[in-house]
This record gives sequence, C-alpha cells and structure tokens, in this order.
Amino acid sequence: MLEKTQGRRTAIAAAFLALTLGGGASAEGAAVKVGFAADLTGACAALAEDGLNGATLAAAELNDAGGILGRPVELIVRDTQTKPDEGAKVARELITDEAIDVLTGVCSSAVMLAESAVSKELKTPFYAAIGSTQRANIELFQPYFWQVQANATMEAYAAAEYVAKKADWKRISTLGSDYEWGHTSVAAFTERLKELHPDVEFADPIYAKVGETAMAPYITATLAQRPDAVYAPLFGPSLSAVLKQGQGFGFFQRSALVTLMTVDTLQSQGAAMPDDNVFGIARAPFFALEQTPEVTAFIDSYRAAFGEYPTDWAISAYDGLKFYAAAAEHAGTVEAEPLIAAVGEITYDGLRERGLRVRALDGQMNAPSYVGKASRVEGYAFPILTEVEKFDGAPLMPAEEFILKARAAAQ
Amino acid sequence: MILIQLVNGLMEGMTLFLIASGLTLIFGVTRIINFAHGSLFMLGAFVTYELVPLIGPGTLWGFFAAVLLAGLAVSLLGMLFEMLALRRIYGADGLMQLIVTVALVLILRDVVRMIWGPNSLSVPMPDRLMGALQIGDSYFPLFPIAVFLAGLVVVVAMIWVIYFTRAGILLRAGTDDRGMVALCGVNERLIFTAVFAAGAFLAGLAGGLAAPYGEVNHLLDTTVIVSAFIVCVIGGLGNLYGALAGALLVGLTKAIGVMYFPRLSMVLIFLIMALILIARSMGRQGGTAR
Amino acid sequence: MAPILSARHIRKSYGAFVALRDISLDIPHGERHALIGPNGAGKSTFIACLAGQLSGVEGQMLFKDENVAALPPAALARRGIGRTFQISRAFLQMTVLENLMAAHVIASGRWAALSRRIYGERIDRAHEMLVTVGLADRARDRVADLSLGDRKRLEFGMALVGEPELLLLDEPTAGMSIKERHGLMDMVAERLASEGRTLLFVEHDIDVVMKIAQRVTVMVRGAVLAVGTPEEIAANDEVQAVYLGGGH
Amino acid sequence: MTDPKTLWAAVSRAALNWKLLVPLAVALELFNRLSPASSSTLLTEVAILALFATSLNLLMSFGHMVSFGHAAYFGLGAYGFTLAVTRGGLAPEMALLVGPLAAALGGLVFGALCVRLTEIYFAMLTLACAQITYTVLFQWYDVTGGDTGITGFMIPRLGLSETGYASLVLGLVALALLALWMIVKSPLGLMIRAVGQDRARAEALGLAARRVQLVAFVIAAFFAGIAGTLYAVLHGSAFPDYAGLGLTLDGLIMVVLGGLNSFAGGIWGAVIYEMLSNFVPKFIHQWELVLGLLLLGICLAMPHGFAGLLARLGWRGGKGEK
Repeated sequence: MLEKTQGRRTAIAAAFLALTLGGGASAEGAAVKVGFAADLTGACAALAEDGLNGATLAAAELNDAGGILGRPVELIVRDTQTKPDEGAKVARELITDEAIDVLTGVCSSAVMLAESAVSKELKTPFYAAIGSTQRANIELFQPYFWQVQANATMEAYAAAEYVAKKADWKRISTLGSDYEWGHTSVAAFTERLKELHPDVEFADPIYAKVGETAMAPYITATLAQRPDAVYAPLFGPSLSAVLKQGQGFGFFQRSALVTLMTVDTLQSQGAAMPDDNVFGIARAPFFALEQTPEVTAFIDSYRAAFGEYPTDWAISAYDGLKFYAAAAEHAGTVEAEPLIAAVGEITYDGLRERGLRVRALDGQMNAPSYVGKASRVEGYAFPILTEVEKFDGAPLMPAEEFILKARAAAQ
Repeated sequence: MILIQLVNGLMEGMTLFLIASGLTLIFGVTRIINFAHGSLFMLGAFVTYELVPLIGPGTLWGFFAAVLLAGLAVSLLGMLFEMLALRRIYGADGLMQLIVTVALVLILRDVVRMIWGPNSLSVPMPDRLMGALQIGDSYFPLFPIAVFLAGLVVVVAMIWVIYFTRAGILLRAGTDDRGMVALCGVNERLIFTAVFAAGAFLAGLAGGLAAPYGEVNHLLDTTVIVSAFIVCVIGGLGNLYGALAGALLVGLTKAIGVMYFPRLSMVLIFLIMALILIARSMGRQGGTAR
Repeated sequence: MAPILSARHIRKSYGAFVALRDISLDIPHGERHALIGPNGAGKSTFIACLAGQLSGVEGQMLFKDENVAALPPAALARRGIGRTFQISRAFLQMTVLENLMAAHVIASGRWAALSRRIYGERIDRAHEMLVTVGLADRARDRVADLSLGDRKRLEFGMALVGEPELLLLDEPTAGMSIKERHGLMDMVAERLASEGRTLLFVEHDIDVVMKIAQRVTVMVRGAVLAVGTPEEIAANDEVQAVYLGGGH
Repeated sequence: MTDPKTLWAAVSRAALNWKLLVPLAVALELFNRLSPASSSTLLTEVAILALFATSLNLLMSFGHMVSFGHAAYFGLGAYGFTLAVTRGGLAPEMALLVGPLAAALGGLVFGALCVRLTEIYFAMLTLACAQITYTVLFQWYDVTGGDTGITGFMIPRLGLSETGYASLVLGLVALALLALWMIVKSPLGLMIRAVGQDRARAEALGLAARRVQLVAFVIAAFFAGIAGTLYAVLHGSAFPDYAGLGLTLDGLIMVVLGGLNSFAGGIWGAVIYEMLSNFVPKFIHQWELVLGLLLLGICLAMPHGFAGLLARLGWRGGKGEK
C-alpha cells in the first residue's frame, strides 16, 4: 500500500510538473486555464483526488495533441477543504487572479452550489463532473453551468427502471442518508417506480444520520419491513457499514440491496462484499463501458500513470475536460458567451457513450447510468458489477415542464 | 423487533464504552481533555488493517492478536507524545493542553493520509464471526457479540487493575488527590505517563476491534471523538462506571430512537447530553461555585 | 438589642460524616467574636455555612432577623455579610488596584456599566483603602506577585469596600509571622471598632484571640464546647483538657 | 493584559494609541485600494474572522469560559440575515441588523443554560447547543434549505466591488473591535475578568457571577453574529457549516495561535491562521500538518502565543492592544 500510494503521488507530481512547466510540446501561446477547485481534504477527498487524476490525464493528452485551439491546457488546482465558503473563495480567486477560462473539480453539493453562484456572478463557465445535486440544474440553474454526469434524480430513475424489471420484487423499502441527496433520491425513485409498476408496495422510508457508522438499528428496522429489495441511497461510511453489518443480520439472504456502487466503493469493500443480492448503480464503471480502442487505451494509460483502475469519478472528470475542449474547438474561442452557446450545440463522443449532448435548459448532459450485480470475477482483485444494464441519459432527464414548474415554485 | 434493537443498542454501547474508557481514564487522572483520542482510535484501526493479513488472516486468534498489537503500538505512540509534549506543559492553562492534543489531531490526520491515502480501506472479519446466531426469526450478528464480550473482558480487567493491584491504588489516589501520590513516594510523572499509555492502548484497541465492522479512513477521528466526549460527559468525566452507563444509555437510546423518532437521529445524543447536563446543574444548589 | 447574627441548630454532614452537629450561636451587634478549636472541629465549615458556600445545610440562620440560610454567597454579601477565605483569594491576574476597583464596582451594584465614570468616582477611596491595609506602594503590582500576607491584607481591604455589617474572617493570619499577625489584627480591630462593624473570626493564635476578641466560642468535633469572654475561656477546665488532650 | 504595570495606567487614561491605530488603518485601506480584488476578499475574510475570534476571546481570555460551540452564533448571524432577506423579504441593508440580533437571542437562550455549569461541563453544553443549532440548519429543508444551504438569493457584497466591501467590512470590524475593547476596559469588563479569575471571590463580594457570565455570553454571541452576517453578505450565501464544529475549532486555534490572555490574540490569530490556510496549500498539500506542528511548537515554546511573543520582544501597540 505504501509503495502504491507513493508511486501514485509521484505520478501526479510528474504530471503536474509537465503541465505547469509549459504544457505540451506542440501547443503554443497563452494557456487555456482550467481552475480545478476540488474538495481535496474532508469527506470528499478520495473522490476529488480521483477526479483530479482523470482531469490531469485528459489535460496531458490534450497537450500532446496540440492543446485546445492550439493553446496548451493548464490545470490550476485548489483545495476547497469541502467547505462551501472556502469553495466560493478559491473559485473567486481562481477567476479573478488566475484568470481561468473554466472552473470545475467540485464534489460536495453545498460546495458545488457555492461555486456555481460565483461562476454566475463572474460570468465564468463552470461544469460539475463529480457532484450531482440537481438543485444546480433546476432551482439554482445559471447559464454558465453544465453537468457532465447523471444528476441524483436521473440515477434514482435508473435504479427505478432496473427494479421495475425484477418481477419478483413486490415489496420495496428505502433507506437513505438523512440529507438532501438521500431525500431527493428516495423521492425520485419512488415516483418513477410507482409509474412503472403500480402494484409495488412501498414501506415507510427510513433515513439514517449522515455519516452514521452504527447501522445495525437501521438495518433491523428496514428488515422488519420484510422487503424484497431495499433501495439505499447511502454513501461512504454508512454504505460500507450496511454492507458489512448487514451480513450479520442475514440481510442479503432476506432481501436485495440496490445502492450506489462506484468503482472506489467496490475496491474498498474488497473481500467483504456480500456474495449475493447487492446491486449497484454506477456512473462510469470502466469494466462495463463499451471496450472501444479509446476506452482501453484510456484504462491502460490511467493505470500506467496512477497505478490503479480509473474510478467513475476519474472517468467523468476526464470526459468533462475533453468535452470542454470539444466545445471550445467548436466555438473557436474560450470566451464565455460563445463557449456556452457551443456547449449546447455540440455532440460529443466520450468514454462513457457516443452522442453526448448538453441540454441548454438545465445544463444537463444526457449521460448514462449503469446498474448491475456485484460479483467476484476472475482477473480483478475486487468485486465488479456484472450483468450491467446501461440506461441512456435522455429518457431519465427530468421533463422540461417539470423543470420550469419547479423553478417557478422556487421563486 | 424491540428485543433486537435492545441488543443492537447494547452492542453499540459497548463499542462506545471501549472508545470512551480511555478518554475518561486519562481525564480522571491527568485532567487532560485528550482531543487526539479519536486519532489514536483511527491509528489503531489502520495498524490493525496492516497486521491482519500478516497474522493468521481470517482466523479468530489472528484478529485478536492483531488488535492487541495495534493497541500496544498506539499505546507506545501515546506514551511518546505524553513524554515529549504534554509533560512539558502540565501546570499551564488547561486550554493549552487541550490545544496540544488538537495539534496532534491535525498532524496525525495528514500523516495517516500520507501513508494510507484518502481512500477507504476494509479490514476483513475473522471467518468464524461473519455469520449470525439465528434464533427463530431473529438474527443476532456474531461479530458485535464478540466485540461485546471483548468489551466485558476489558471492563473486568480494568476493575481488577483498579481495585486489586498496587497500580490501581496509586491510580485511585491520583484521581482523588494528586499530592497523595507524591506522598506515597511514587513519581507522579510516571503515573501520568502510564495512564496516558493505558488510555492510548484502549483507544487503539477500540479502533482495532471496530475496524472490521465499518470502513477505515482518515476521517474516523472526528466521528469518534465527538461521541466519545458525549459518552464521557453523560457519565461524568473521569468516572469509569459513569462512562459505561453513559455508553449503554447512548447506544440504547439510539437504537430505540430509530423506531420512534427517526428524524432526531442526528441530534439525539446531543439532546441527551444537554438534558443530562442541565438536569445536573439544576440539581445543585444555586450559588455553589465548584 | 437583638443579635445581628443568630445561628439556630445548624447541622451539616458529608455522607456519614457529621461536620457540624447542632450549632447555635448568637453574636450581638459590634462584637468581635473568635471561633477557636482544634483542627477538624468544624470552624471553617461553619464559616462556609454562614457565607452560603455549602449546600445541604440544616437549621436556621437569622441575620438581622431574616432567615438567610438558603441564600447563595452573592445574596448574603449584598445583605451585608463580608468574608475572607482561609486560603486567601483575590483576582490573581489583576493588579492590586484593579482588585480594589473590582470590589468597588461590585459594591456599587453597577456591574453592568459600560461607562468608566465609577473608576474616577472611587479611585480616591481605593487609594485610601490601600493606605489603610498598607499596600499603597504595591498598587500596580499583580496580585500573583504578592506575598501571602499582602494578599490577606488585600482581601481584607476588598471585603471592607462593601461595608459589611458582619465580617467573617477565616484564619486571617495563617502563614504570617507573629509580628505581621498582630499588625494585621490590630489594624482590623481598630478599623472595625471605629465603624461599629461586627467581626467573627477563626484564629489559631491564642494570643491574638485574647487581645482582639470580646467573646470566644470553642468548637470541638462539630459542636460548641464553650462560649464566653477570653478570660472565662482561659479559665475553663474542659477547654484546657481539649487543648492539651487534643494534641493541638 | 500583557504588562500589568502599564495596564492599569492605560486603563485609567483610557488610552488607545491613536498614533499607531490611525496609520495602521490608513495602511490597511491603502493596501485594499491598491491590491487586486482577491486580496481585498482575503482582507475582508481576515477582518471578519478576526472579529469572530475576538468575540470568542472575550469569553476565553477574559471570562475564562471555553466555548466549544461559538460557531453557532456565527451561523445564527449568517442565517438570521439570509432568512430575513429570503423569507422575510427585508431589504438587505435592513436585514444586516437581524443577523446579530438573532445571534444575541440565541446566545441569551443557550447562554442562560450554559452558565449554570462551569469548566468542561460548560464547554460540553455549549457544544451540545451548537450541534443542535447545526442540526436544525442542516435538516429543516423548508426554511433553511437544509445541507445545501441558501445561495444565489442576493448579489454578494450588497453589490459592492470587492474593494468597496473590504473597506466597509474593515470599517465595521474596526468599530466592533473598538466596542469590544471598550467593553473589556469598562466596569462590566472588569467584572467579566473577575468572575473568570476567581468566581468564589467575586461572589463573596456580592457579584451575581452567572448574570455577568450570561451578559458576556450574549455580547460574544452578538459580535460573532456580526461576523456571521458580514460573512453571509460576502458570499451571498449561508450554509450549515457556518455553525459547525469546524469553525469553532478554527476559532479556538486562532485564539491560541494569537495568544491567550491578550485582547489582540484573536486578531493576530485570525491573521496568522488565514495566511497559513491560504498560502501553505499552494506549496504543500498537507497544510493541516504544518498547522499542527506550528500549534504544537507555539504551545510548547511560547504558551502566550504570537501577541505574547511581541510583548516579550518589547513591541508595543498592535491593533488596539494597548
């Protein structure tokens, strides 16, 4: 572990050095500056570091290929400490002092909204590749913002679509973290599943304290509802706790669990993953992507640079920066107004999918979601998702009328 | 369901006691509020993570041996910290000692992150503790039962040390009256160092024991320290039996609270602490200064 | 004339240990009354009871015919009972002058004032008091730097600022040289006599007691053994027995 | 409280050294006018945190009351202002008053409970009160916006430029610090110190110690509320984090860093802390490690903090120190 982390750090350092010392050989002129204001310390640290790796790799590749509009790409990294006020401050500093052309990097919902407000005020493009609160798309949408992955509602819809296909799951419980993400996810999931499958029975939703690690009482309460499946928008420590502590209650013999299961979670669970009945929602599981030459090449160079498989966050961040480059090339400039116009116009073929587009109304990309079953497979040291179903983004995106109505209500 | 929840509560209570016992022990004798207690807990979990694959992976004895060793390693660090830093400022404002331990929190968090990275790690459970005790329709998970028993062993061992050994007598003397220890002809510093080492050992032990039941990451410190404080304060800082009672009270209330007032879960233990503190303040006569 | 202080059946116990068993004592206006007895007799406990320092005290305490037994220290102080502590207490990190000024602010009741007018109004009186207690040249020294004796003087001065009708002094001369003791207590006696204030003090130095006190109460094991003038007490066989047999 | 011999003299003369303060203020304002916008923002933030830390310092250094929940009043100030604008429909200029008053009210309610306790139990009850406040802000979605806070409801800085707002904040914070200084030097301040240094002595003199502590608590909450309000205006947002344990700890660290038992401690502490947290991460990822080592060094080598060091070196003055 020790060697691995150090190796990884060295790689990051080397990549940085290459970037900050003038970028790619073939790119010339003033750099296109990408402000990466990320939650590098605090609850989001692991995700943000992966995202930074993905963006670093994308920038290196762009530079090798001549940069953006012939100009080198430069990543300028700041730590928000996962504090919204700190996020707003570094965003402001990046824009006013470093004169960045685009802002990204953020993970926590609160930090994301804080940075979005700064982007709006200072009219600087801002995209989210890790954080996914739909408040940024709906009530608090501002024209300089776009989101390159499925937002929380879309993920919950994807889960509902998946659950609806399981004919023998008649009784569903929900167990979410007691904060905005948990509540909107449960609400969206329930709403969509009711539409798809009106006879499904729902037990009362249960919410667990954010960051709770003693999940036994919640597991007991959930199982007492005798569900066939449990939809659980949980995260980090609470999710690990359910996976580990649930086994002692026969959770995975008594019910299925549908939850967020990105590559980092799969890796950290390792051997402790229950053998059966865990179904994971993911944003960009590298093993389930269509293994095009671009994807395999990306996985290889990522592993070479950082000594590990790319997580969903790394892929989103990579795709995000590449998408930005494509939009800039299309606009012929990185000036905010034409660039934002281009964001709404172009179609982009990314690692996750071909034909990715951003809807101008809410800045939402039609990014896909993936749901599959966690299982151990030869060739990987950690469990992966198998029987993965990909859900296209477009049908999951909230309807335009819904968005307009929600915005009107928020006024 | 109430029965299972009560058992859940007892299990969590014992884990909390293991965490809080070291904190309350250190406070009782040295009057130091050790903010780094959560960090020592976290370190115990990480050391256990390293040791488990080396010592009989999957076996019961291997796990407990790893946990004990982790406790000892953390204890050593605690001892060093006491001797190199804390010892130099006994007698200064109590706040200074608190801030020194806060400094240790900051240092350890970054050091842990430098060594183990920001990603969460997982310590495997011993194979024999993976399952559950199934009685009728009810499941009672084995692992927390084992932790509960380990906790009982610690409680009994502590009672034995405190009441039946010379060290315990000195310890009690130190808690009641510091001057007394000096009169007994024992180096007071030695006692403080020993107590700090013992408290750190308990923290490391608790971290190791809890490691397989959740994830191990560099953010464990803050989660742990706050609940440890609350347990100690509910039981009366420096009071071991109080800590046990406080831990069980918190564990049980949380487990039962899930059933009756789920939305309060985030604030429940703070409410309990506030109510107990307020009740305690009402119980005393108006003008009593100390 | 009714006594200024009348303690009736005061009892105080700590668990099974009874510290004070049924103490009754009357102290007339203007008297200088000493409380003596061997260590552990309950003298300081009794003072602490009178000052409202302890909880769970049984019995009545009439101060100017009002039962003040359940009142907290601050309320007693405002009614006219001042005190010093066995181990002298003052605001250690303040200067001597600030300590006296704090006492003045409290005595004036203007504790919440933001205006510094009171400093100007009282500064002369504060300096006067410094002269009285012999600390005039230490006004700007921090109390933490004072000797024990000087702290006792300061504490006495602070207690006087509130113009208490009854002053409780708990071993005011402990830790002083003989000369210092007499100096301090002569000063106290003179000052109180001139202002007609009542004094109840705990003292171990029998010479000081004989010189200063008008009446003496002897306590043994939480009870009153004898009350009388110094001469009566000196002649009391029982008291002699306790002092000789008690290993004082 | 650095040098007691000169202290009383300074008090009786009620001297604030204008010869030092005026040039300092002019220098700060010049720096604000001449430097780039982000420096103005940093200056604003330092000023706000200096006020927050000094309000905490009033309790800590003078009242000897260690609060583990002072951020609650910062948060109440921020939310009081924000909710007055978003829910109450008040003009932002009017709402500026609501924040500090909300904080003072919170301080009155919680303080009345907390001052019944002493030392560590006092600290723990302040922690409980703050966590309860935090939870309400975090969970009451319909009113407070929950964990994602309230943002985008108004133009940051009341529409002023960075420089303009920095001037405003510098002015207001200077006034607030001056007010706190006057309080410390007033009879009330003397009483706060008295209770902090020897509660039993103060009570034996007839002082209702709890009432003094409550007043100190409310004053500290009020000024923390001003800081919170100014902060909410700076970012045009309010988040539950503003009332979180993190900020409380930051405040405690600032006071110790700057120097306990000194009025200027909070100010120095905020300056040093902000410099560290803004510049160190640009060079080293592990800025908390650096902070921890520094803190350890300060506690062991110079327990009176930065202000104490200055005083020992014979450096007189500083912002309102003498």
